[in-house]
Amino acid sequence: MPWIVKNLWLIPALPMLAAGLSALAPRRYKKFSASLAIGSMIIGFLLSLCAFAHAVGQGEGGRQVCNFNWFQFGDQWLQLGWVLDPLTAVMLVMVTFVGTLIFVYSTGYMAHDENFTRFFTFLSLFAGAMLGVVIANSLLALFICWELVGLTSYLLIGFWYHKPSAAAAAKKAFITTRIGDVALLLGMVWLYSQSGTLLFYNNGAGCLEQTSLTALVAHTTSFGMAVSTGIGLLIFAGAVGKSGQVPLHVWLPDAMEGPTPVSALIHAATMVAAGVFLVARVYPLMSAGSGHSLHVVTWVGAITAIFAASIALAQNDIKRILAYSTVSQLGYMMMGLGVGGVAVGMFHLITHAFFKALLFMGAGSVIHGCHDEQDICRMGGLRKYMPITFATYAVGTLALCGFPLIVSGFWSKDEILHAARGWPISQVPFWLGVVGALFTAFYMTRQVFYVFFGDTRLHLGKTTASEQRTVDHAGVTAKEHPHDELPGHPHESPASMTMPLVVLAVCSILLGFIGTPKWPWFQKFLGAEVEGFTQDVVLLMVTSSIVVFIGMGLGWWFYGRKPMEQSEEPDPLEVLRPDIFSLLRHKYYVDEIYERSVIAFNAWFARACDWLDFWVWNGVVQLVSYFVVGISWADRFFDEFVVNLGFDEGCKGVSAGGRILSRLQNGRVQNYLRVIGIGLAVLALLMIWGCRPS
Amino acid sequence: MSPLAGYLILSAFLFAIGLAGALTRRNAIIVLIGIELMLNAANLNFIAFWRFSEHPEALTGILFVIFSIGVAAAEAAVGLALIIAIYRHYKTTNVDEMNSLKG
Amino acid sequence: MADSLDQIFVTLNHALTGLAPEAWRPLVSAVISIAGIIGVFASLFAVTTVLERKGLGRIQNRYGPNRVGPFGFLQPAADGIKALIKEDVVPRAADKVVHFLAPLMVVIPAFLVYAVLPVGRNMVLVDYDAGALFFFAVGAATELSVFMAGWSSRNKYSLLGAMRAIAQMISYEIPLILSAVTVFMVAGTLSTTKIVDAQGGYNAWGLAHWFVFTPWGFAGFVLFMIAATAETNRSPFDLPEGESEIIAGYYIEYSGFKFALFFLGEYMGLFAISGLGITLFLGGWHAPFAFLDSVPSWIWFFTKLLAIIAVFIWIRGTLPRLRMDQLMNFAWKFMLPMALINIITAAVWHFMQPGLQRWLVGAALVLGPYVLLGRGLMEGKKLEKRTYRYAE
Amino acid sequence: MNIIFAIIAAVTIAAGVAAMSLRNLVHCALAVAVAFAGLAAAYLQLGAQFVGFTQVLVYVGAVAILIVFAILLTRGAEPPQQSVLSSGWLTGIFVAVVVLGVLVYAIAKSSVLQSPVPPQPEVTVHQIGEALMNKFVLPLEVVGLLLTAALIGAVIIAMKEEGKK
Repeated sequence: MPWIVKNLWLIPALPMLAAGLSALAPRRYKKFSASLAIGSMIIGFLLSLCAFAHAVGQGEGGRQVCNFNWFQFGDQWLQLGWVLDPLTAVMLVMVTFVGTLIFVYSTGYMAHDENFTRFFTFLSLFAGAMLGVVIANSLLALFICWELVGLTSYLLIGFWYHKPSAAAAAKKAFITTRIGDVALLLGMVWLYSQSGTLLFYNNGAGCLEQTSLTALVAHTTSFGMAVSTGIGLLIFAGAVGKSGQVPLHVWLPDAMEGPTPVSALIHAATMVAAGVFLVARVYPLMSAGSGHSLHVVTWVGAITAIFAASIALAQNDIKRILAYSTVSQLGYMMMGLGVGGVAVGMFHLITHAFFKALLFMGAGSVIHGCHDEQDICRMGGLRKYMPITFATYAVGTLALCGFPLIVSGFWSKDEILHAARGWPISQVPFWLGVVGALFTAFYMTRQVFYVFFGDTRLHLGKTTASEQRTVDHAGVTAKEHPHDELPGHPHESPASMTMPLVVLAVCSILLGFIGTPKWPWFQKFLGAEVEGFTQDVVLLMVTSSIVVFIGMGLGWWFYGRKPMEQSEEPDPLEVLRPDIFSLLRHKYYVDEIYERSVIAFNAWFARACDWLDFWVWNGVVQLVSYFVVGISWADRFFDEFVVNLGFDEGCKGVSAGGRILSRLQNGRVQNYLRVIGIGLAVLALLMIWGCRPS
Repeated sequence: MSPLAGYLILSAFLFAIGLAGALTRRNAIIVLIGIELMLNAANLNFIAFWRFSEHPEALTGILFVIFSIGVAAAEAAVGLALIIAIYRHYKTTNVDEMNSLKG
Repeated sequence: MADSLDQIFVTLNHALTGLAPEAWRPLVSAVISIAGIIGVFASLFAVTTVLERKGLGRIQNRYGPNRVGPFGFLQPAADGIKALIKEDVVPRAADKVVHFLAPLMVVIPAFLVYAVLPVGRNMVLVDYDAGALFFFAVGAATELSVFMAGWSSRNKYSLLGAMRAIAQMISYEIPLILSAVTVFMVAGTLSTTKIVDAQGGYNAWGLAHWFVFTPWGFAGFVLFMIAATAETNRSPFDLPEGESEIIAGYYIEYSGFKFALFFLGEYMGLFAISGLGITLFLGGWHAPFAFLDSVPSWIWFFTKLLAIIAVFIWIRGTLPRLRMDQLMNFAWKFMLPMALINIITAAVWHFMQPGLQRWLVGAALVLGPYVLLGRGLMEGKKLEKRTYRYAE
Repeated sequence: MNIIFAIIAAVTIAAGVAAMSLRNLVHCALAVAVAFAGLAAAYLQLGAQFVGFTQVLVYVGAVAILIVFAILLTRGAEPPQQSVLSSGWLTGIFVAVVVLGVLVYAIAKSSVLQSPVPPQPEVTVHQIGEALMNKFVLPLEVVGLLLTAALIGAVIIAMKEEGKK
């Protein structure tokens, strides 16, 4: 077995070790923990490159596994292991590379936070867990790392836990993803009970290999559904939770309460992609047999793509727009997996990781430069103050919009749309995707014009709400930027923050060319069949280019022609259609729907019961009581003079009996114990009597 | 009398002594001690049956007792913590006076 | 020749046992061994007291005992006679029975634990399969006797001293056992003789395979000896006695021979735990170098024991007493995490191939946490040279 | 039935009775420590060395100390003025005697006593470790979890409540 395959575990182990060491370090060891974390990531990146080179050398579909026994229970061994195949190799390189850049960026962004070491501890732990997810060759190992990833996500979203909104967002993220994880756990248990192994690949005996897949497809459950479909759907539910697909997407926008590098690393580039990766990993299981679970994946992805893109149209928080954009792009990836297979979805995952990390870090740079202002209405004109950020952000925007030919986003998105076009089941996902692309181009253009063009609106009009927020954040802001004495002028960020931006921007452009229809190296590497450069493809490219140009043109028409002067000005879209805009601004009221439906139902039910109790039953009781009172008045005369004596005596007897009985319930523990003791004696006697030889 | 019977009788006596203490004493700590004695009597039974079983190599009796000791340690810790908490509130460890849960 | 010298006590025991009738032989053999152990270690106690007093005296720039016998070496005899003929005072309020039993209960476990210490080749009283566990179990019983002494005296200082002692012993028992666990893991046994066997043999340079010559073993040994110092209430962990605060701790109200018994018990505990440290980490009765292998095994054991005792005396003369909070912080914030990490280190060491790589990883796993935890312990404390101001 | 067992049984039962009947709580705690030690001796007699030593380590070394601390913290070290017995102790004695009677009757009637006495089993710590790490690894994990929970729970229950005096 080659050296790199044998030692693949080092890649996740190094960041985890770094996390353990910086957890022990005292708080002021900032340089120590940062260099530990970055060093481990760089070594991890180099190792990943080795692994990647090895995987390339193996050729397409080459796969090497290394399994070992973990522990025995009963007479079965639980096995864990890791796998090196093209999927793993690609993900490893992406995660370590983007991770390294974001770690570097964080040293600048978090420089003044007093919990710097804790931040890097969590980041390293996250990186280790994520890499563990990537290399896992067992659903169990994947699940363990998956939960660790969820835990670190919780810790990092709630990193500024003294902010109530951050604490709430952290809890929301944790609980929402937990819903999906329960399904994933169920799927895992089911898979284990059906196939007897959780290893993905084990020289023909793994659960993703032909023997067990055939068995899984052959079994059907009560609804006439193949077992493989059921398991696939349960696993997909886990991916839905982690990747923020409808209807479990609600946590992702709130997760933007965390520090921006966290948003870039976890909630854009890597963790949320873990769901997509999971589906890609179990793709053989999903596609086995009828492939019904893939249809579900497609539909959920397509709906998420358009749904989140439309919400993003009306948001004003710079990170929130990007968050919804992430949700929408994740939808595209899922759709790509559903309609076109692993290569299509993964290509978009990789390109998206680069340009979305770029956008988030650019947004972080903007926020940093504007002294923790996140509302795009109160920015404007930053082009002049932050040239590097602007240039890189523009590249990221073009990539996300899918600007034709030069940027990576165009190629990967086009791939998905092309696959959707050829999907035999339905054309609706394709059209949803096209409209989603239009929306994407529009909202990104809107954001760029708001933030970078026109004149600066920073600190011009402060509403009470924003003052409120400043007060809320006062504790954080003051600690974070003690050096900013004059908060009037936006400024460019330090080199440690801009350098990663430049690197990512270059990657966002170049990366697309490894997977063009003309030279589909990436797709071949992941083992997909490639059609080549047909007329269809050209037609589709032209169509999608036109769509992107329409979207960007509309964006310019609304926002670029006449830049906003005052931050209180209504959005042009709001002037046009206030009803729809408000619907979108409030995210289709999903949070409110959950509030109104699940939570409100409980409250309503309680109130209904209360009402029923008060009016119906109470009324009945009252009626009866009046009736009884009437009778009793009549009776009284009879009683007092006729049966008085005997009745009184009877009552006394009953009450005395009650008093005796209530003595059993005198709250003294020993009395209860005594009764238990007698019970024990009786039970033992019964058993002896029952077991005697007859 | 076979050796097994001796151990079983010893265990039964310890159990009864613990039970009697738990049922008659006023102080909650002694009640807890009585319960510990009862637990130990049960452990003795496990070991005795393991020793005189036909397949002692299965080790089940020993392992059960090891787990039982672990559980008993946890029980003692939590039980005594409860007694201390109760003492702090009611200034008593008398089980006769701890009857605010009566019906 | 060397072999017969090595086994001289075993042969002697066999010869003496041979005189007894057949049925009594196991009993006689045991009695002879017990008598030997008690005799040797009790006289070691006598020697150690005088050595300690002389050593401390030298450290403190004075003479120490030098009147009774040559160089004052008969001082323990004089002390013993004094203790025996002194009046035995029992406070009127004391709980007489418990007060009487406590010193016995201190001494008995202290002697019992010697049963599993291999003091030389084939020289162990009982070779339990769970010998080390026996040691810790019986050692834990001393805590109760300390409480008996402190509580039965009906003296607030003695009760405080007992409580301090118990709190300290419980806190340090955890790192003590955890640091020993590394040895049990690597040797794969709880039997003291097998642990010593596992450290037999020499490497290419003639150095013995003692566990202390590994990163985890070194860390474990240091942790073990620190915890042992605390377990035996030696300075700098002698707070339970703390004469400046609580007079003499749990044995204030003891006098005469009972006091001497406490003294005896304390030193017996010290020897026993040092002996366990030797067994676990310093190769038991094995010689350190291959060319010294012909020296009898029991000489090695007692040489190591005396060396450790010398270190104890040195430490007692050098370090000031800790404060209670420092003591507890040290136990829970440094010793416990270190011992836990050391277990991981031992596991990593065990599963790695021999070679330089193993040494590097092991050393990193020991030194990294040591530096970080040590820095963490000093966090927020100004540790500068103390400045003294005198009345002028 | 040999003399060693008779001594162990007598000491254990006497210590048990003392633990349940002495007036002074500290004496009770010390007596119960003796009873625990007697049980450990019984385990050794039965060839369960590891369990015997564990019994001493856990019960004499830890639980007895814990009990003693609890007694001192609840000011139970002085013998009480009034009766040590709770109300209705006669029923308690009666129940205990009934349980004892039933148990002894059950033991006397039992058929397992007729089976032959097998030789002393040899069990090493190594075997116990193997079993704990392989066959019984799940219970071991559960007990570990339970102990952690009990640790935290005990600390929280016994902790002084903040703000209250």
